[in-house]
Amino acid sequence: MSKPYRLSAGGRLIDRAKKVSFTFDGGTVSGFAGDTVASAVMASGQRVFGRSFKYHRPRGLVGLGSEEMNALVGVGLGARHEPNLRATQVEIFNGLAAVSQNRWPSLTWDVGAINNRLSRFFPGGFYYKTFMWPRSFWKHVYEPFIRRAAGLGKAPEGRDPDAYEQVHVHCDVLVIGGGVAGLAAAEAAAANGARVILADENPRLGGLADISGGQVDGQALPDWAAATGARLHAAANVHVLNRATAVGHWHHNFVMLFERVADHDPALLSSGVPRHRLWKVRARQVILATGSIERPVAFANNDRPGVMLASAARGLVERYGVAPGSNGVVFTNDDDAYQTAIVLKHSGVGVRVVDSRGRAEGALPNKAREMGIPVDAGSVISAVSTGWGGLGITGVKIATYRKGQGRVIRETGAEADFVAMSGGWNPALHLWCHNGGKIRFDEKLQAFRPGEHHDKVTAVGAANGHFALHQILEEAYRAGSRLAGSGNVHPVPTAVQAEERPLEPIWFAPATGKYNEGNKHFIDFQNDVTAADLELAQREGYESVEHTKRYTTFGMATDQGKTSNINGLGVIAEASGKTIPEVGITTFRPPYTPFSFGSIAGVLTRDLFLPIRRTAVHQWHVDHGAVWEPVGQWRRAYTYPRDGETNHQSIDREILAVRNKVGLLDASTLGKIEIKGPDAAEFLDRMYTNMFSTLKTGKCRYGLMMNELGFLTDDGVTVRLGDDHFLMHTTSGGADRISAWLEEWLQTEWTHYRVFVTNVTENWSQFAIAGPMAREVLRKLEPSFDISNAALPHMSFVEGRLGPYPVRVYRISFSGELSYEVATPANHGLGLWKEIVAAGGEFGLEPYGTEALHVLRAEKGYIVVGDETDGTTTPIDVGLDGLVSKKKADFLGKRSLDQEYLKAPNRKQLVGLLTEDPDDVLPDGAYAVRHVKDKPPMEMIGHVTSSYRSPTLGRSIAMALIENGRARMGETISFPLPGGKVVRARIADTVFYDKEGAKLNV
Amino acid sequence: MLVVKCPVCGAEGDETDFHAGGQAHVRRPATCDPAHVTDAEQRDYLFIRINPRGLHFERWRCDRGCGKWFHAARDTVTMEFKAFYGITELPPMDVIAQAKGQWAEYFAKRLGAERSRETGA
Amino acid sequence: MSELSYQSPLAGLAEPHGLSVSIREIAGRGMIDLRGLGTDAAFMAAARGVLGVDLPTKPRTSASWGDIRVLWLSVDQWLILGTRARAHELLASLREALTGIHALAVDVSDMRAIIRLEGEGCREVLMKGAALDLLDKEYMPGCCRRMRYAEIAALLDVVEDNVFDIYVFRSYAHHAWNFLCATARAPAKLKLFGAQEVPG
Amino acid sequence: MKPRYSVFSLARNAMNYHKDWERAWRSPAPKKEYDAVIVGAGGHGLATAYYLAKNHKMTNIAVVEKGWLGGGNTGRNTTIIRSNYLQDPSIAIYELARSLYEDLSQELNYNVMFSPRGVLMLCQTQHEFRAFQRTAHANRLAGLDCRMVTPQEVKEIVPIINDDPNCRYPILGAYYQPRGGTGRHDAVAWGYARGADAMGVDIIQNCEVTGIQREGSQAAGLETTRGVIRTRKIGVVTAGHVSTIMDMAGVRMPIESQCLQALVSEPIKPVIDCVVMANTVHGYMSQSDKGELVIGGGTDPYNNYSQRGSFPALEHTVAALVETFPIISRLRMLRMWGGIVDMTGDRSPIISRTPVEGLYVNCGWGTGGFKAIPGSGWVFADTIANDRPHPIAEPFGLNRFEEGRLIDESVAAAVAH
Repeated sequence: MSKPYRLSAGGRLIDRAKKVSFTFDGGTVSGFAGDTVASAVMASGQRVFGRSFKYHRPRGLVGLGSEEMNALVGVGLGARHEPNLRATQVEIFNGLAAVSQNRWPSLTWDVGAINNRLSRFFPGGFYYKTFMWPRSFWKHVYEPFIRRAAGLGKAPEGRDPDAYEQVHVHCDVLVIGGGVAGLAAAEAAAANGARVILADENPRLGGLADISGGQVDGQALPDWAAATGARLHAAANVHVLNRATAVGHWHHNFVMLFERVADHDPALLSSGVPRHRLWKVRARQVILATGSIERPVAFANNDRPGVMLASAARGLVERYGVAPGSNGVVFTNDDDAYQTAIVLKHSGVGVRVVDSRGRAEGALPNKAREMGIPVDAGSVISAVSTGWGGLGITGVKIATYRKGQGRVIRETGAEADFVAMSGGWNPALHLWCHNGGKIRFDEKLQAFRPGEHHDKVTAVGAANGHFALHQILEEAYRAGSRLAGSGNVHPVPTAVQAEERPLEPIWFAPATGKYNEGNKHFIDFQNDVTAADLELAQREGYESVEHTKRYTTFGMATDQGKTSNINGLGVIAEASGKTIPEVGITTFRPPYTPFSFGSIAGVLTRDLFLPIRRTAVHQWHVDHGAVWEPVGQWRRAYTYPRDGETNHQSIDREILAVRNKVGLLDASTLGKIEIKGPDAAEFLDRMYTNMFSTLKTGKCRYGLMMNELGFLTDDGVTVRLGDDHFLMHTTSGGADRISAWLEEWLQTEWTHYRVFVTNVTENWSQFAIAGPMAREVLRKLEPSFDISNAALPHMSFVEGRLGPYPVRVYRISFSGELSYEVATPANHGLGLWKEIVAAGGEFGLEPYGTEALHVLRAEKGYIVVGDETDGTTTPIDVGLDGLVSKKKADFLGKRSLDQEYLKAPNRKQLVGLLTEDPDDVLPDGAYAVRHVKDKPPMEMIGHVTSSYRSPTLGRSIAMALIENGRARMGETISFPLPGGKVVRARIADTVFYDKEGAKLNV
Repeated sequence: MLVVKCPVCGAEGDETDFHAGGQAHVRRPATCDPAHVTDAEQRDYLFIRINPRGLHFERWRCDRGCGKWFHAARDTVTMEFKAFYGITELPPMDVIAQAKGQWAEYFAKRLGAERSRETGA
Repeated sequence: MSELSYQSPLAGLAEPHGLSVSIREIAGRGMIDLRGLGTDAAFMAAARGVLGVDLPTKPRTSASWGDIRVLWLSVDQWLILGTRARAHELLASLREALTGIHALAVDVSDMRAIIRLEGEGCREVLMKGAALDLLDKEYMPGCCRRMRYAEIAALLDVVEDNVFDIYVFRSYAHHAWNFLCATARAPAKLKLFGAQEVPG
Repeated sequence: MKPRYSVFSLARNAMNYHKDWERAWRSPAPKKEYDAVIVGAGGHGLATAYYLAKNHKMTNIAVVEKGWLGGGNTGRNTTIIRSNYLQDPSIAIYELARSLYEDLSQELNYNVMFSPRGVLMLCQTQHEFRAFQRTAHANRLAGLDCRMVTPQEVKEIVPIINDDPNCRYPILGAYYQPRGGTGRHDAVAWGYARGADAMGVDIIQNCEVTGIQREGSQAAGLETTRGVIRTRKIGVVTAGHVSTIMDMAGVRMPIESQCLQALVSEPIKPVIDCVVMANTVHGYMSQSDKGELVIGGGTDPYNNYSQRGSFPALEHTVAALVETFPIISRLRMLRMWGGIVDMTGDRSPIISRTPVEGLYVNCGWGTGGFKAIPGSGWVFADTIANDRPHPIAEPFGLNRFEEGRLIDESVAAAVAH
């Protein structure tokens, strides 16, 4: 390391009384509270922060804040590591561990730097022209090599231990950017009574006030900013957010602010504060006071460590008391950079100015000269020289320059260990453009400025292309007042500031060779895109700026072109003979700066990722070892294995209990919808394929629902509670969907029907008591009603009590056994469930889960919508023609059933399957083929929809949708399985057990 | 993220509080004359959509509010809502006047039919 | 058979600690979902006759009479709150009064869980899960509305300035509870607007 | 014939600072008349033109484009290439496309970076597992190289996956197509453009179609911002804007244009070496050669021509992927964008003749068109050249909406493409 560069005095942001030490690439670096990694490392004398993306060139600090594209570091260890952070934004604390990136084995000695030696062979887009031979090499050789070389930092190891959260907030005026313009706009809006949010990406308000010079109402600008900031913090109707970047602007003034709450303070983090907070702001008005970003100048080797923006050099001195070097050159085409020269001179740093403009006059250049700073007007830096490995610059070449000059004839050398460059300033338009704001090119600024916007967005200050202090204040105070909805314009304070003359654009400074003959004038530093690459893209026909961007990757690095954009357009314009507006601009996309995925997920991780729905009996299932099956958001018990049992064994046990004794199922998840009104019956006739107006009160009927395409979408049992009153059951997944579906038809199509629909699914716990002993169990529960077969036959309903429990009892069955579905209000659900379990003990009652349920119903040939159907299946396909009314003129889906393809003769039809070997269980989804061949392709004729080993029958059973299946009863078909085995199965009836239904009606 | 306003209950909120329900004013032919719906009519009902770049008319539901369906007129480029109106209503006349192409044809026909029904009656 | 057993949706959960506001379950409330047309004078009169108070017709408001509280849900739907013990009787009276009127009254006392938030900063806690402008004057006592909260359907009842009842469907009760516990953690406490400290 | 791209030509050109490279394609003015004109210079349109010239020797043709070539969904998607669909017609066209992708760099002499790194479709519920199992059987018998893999294999293929059996949606297995993968989207458009241009096809950018001329029921020409172009064969391949163009010919489409968004993270060193699709939670992710994690999700539920989506649609995708790949929590989103996708009623594409003779349409690829580009171009070129549907294109005809012959892939639980 070379000598330290901390100045003996100065540094507005640092506290010299508080020493802080951290590590960079393992070495200890010390700095002061208030330093960033960038300022502290620079103070230590180190220049190189990382390596570039493609050529692995050593790179140093360029920027002042979030525009930084070179000095990227990884911060934190293990699961807390975070790559690609801008060293200019990382605030230091004791124990912070930072590492450089994209180098191996070390920052100063990097093997990848060979790419720089070979860079002549890697022009923009080179990879499209090679790596094609031999074919397999792309996947196995070239691509892995490229992928390892690319990327920047490393991903963290392990799961993120920190918390994140989001918050929604509404405001009248959102001011983005807490610089001079933002402060003024916020103050004016607040004074007019608006609810104001002021957000800034930095730790403190003020923006560039501390490096801009000037006075407001007799106060030095930084002091005015501090005082105004303090007033806003204190105001009752203002919320100030620091370290909060407005990352994007979306439709209807929706803005997201990404707040880094605790990154800068490990003590905060360990106290449990969320690391990041995402603010979702809905603003009546948005004021963009996002300021401007200085642009580099393209000169040969302008990427060498030590070459930085003039504002960055000034910021190092003013904010951190750090000298950018001992002896440097300010290279500029504008007046603003003279302030940097003046500040450097004040601090005792050697400096001279190279100004590409023919004349350097006006207040600031004159002041510089007066201070004894040499000024070379009409000159450029034509080259920089570096020490070994390009790790730092040692000198510059200065040459005279006239506008449009192609190459340099004579140049003189000067010693320098840094260059502070300024190519002018670009309004930060990103947020303006995110949601389609138009922009226009300003010839005087040689930059784009805001134009029209269809949302309520207003840009003020430098973001709107206004750089003079009095102009900024005037505009911002007026806008703040107006947008707060008041006619009272806040008084505008008086401003004093040195006047500046306009810049003259210089898109690349000439060198001795032509810029496209081996010189490297970097435009996009991080992605290593040079002026020559942009010119090549033009020449090869990638003329649209979007083509150029994509072909060369210009503007696609992690800074998203913040500093490179206009320079690149300038080069393209010159190369193609167009103007910059003709070249156009690439679209700015959110986010303004990258923000964490963790903050986007917020608290919705782990258990909260997606809601889990629980029935009233959930905890009982847990306590009894249930294995879960997610059904929609519900968790249902799949089976209840006992000690030592496999799932298979427990499922078989549960099935046999239902067949031979009695079982108990938690069916609470089934949808339950009350439907009432004079037109309820007619309405149901429209909704269902079958007739419901003929159903008698107290009776149940199984119904099928189709969508308008004619495909099955739901099924269930509906009971008629009264003349105009029904209770509909839906599938577990269907409750909300069907309830909304019924409402939709009532509200939008049959608006004259007088029907009310209320979804009462959640009010009821519902349990199936199924099996030959079900009535005995029910009897033991002290029913208040007659449960004999005569009084409560299959498909009937009764309301009453079981002991103290109010219940609705439906005698319906999905297992083919004697079965009662007992519903009780959900807060009594657990109690009743336990009573049933206790009452059933002597009858051998076993709770059973969804898998047993599925086997039981498959043995009976009952379909499950979603298993036997897949969204392209009609009721006729599954053999339920009988439930499709011929009498009703219209019901949902009826007309579609009449379409050619839906009534085609060769459709797949639901059949039963019995494998030749009863021990062969066909895999779910297995396909049958017309002819078995040695190898694919084979023509498929249908697939298995459900397949189980039936413990009841002691053999496998399956259902399948088979082409023209019902006509092929008795035929044997073949299922070629993976590995060559072919299972043969005979087409049979879908009902495998108790075909007569004798067990139902007992 | 859009801000939607329900014309039934006046609730205003993020699009996530609402449910977007596709194109407005699609006629279900089977409701009127189930016996005489052609395949082409059924296709138009189920699949053919007016899909303008610009002013569009669509259905929304106040999903986390009053639960009612309603209509909206929205520009599909700027996303600006021009009107919210009832589920059985036509858009305000000044918005109809801004409709272009297939929508303009639709409203002209619809208004014409209503006018002739009125004069006929 | 033993006594009628009752388990509220969040029964048995441990008392949360380390939160910036108090949260607890309100159990034992009776609820009736009433549907009818707000434009039907007979319906409105019948409801008033039973409840002793007009069904509120102004969207997103509630009305109270004695131990009865009525929340507006839609132009044709209300949620009537009372004691659980009285719910049955109330429902019977309603059904009787509504005979011959197009309406639907259902006992939904077991359909929802109610979580009460109390204390300074409740609004900010809720704003971490709801996109409503809860700082607006609309959300004063007497306001109630359905909303999307914690990614699920919920119902908000502003009971007092710093007292909010959140109704969620029963099966989501644990999710809502856990979401509240996660967002109401004391270190994550937010105070929006008003005097702030100036960073050093 | 253009000079070939190779490592040798690259080295030769390096000697002269790359000043001798020729244009990849010309920038011709439109001629008065062509044998056929393709509207839309996206991947599908350019591939159609390429195969019209290459397979059918129709070289007096043009591609007209209102903006810059490849600027629509071709340059905005997440570049997933796979063919493991459920329905036979889908398998046929996507597998044709995938197999053409294998040799496309060599065919076009342009490196499209087809990377058969494998596509892994996670099974996170029993229902999804069964659905993929069905697809696996269908694909195997159709001759595709695909298989189900166990949770252990999933972990081996993607070590960063959350394999906690107690997480919200534990991984029950996955459906794996080892020869699926990704490609470089822009390069596909550029490669086809260069190849077509070399055979004489005029690619005319910044040329917007404003009208379609007819002579009776026969297409006769195009009105454009650069004048009238006579032609009796018009192929419309304009994705999200297809309704607008077809309306000019009086053909109404079963299409809605919606916004599909995607995003990338900042670049990092390689962490994931295949494409992972998690349909239950609506997200998919891969890593580009540059190092960016490429993430996509679902569409906004309303029509949108702004190329800007709504944030909630992405938010859920990101939350799902943070849950699936916990290490990404501390990585950052670099850029997000939207494309205008054209959704049909059954979410399958349309490759079809139309009621107007000589007017052909290729659209409706919705969220999954990139993977189909070579196959789509191949069969559409054949359909145009011979004025009858190519057998693979036939099921995708417009008439299916009238006959009810829908091709619905969503039934196989594959929501996203």
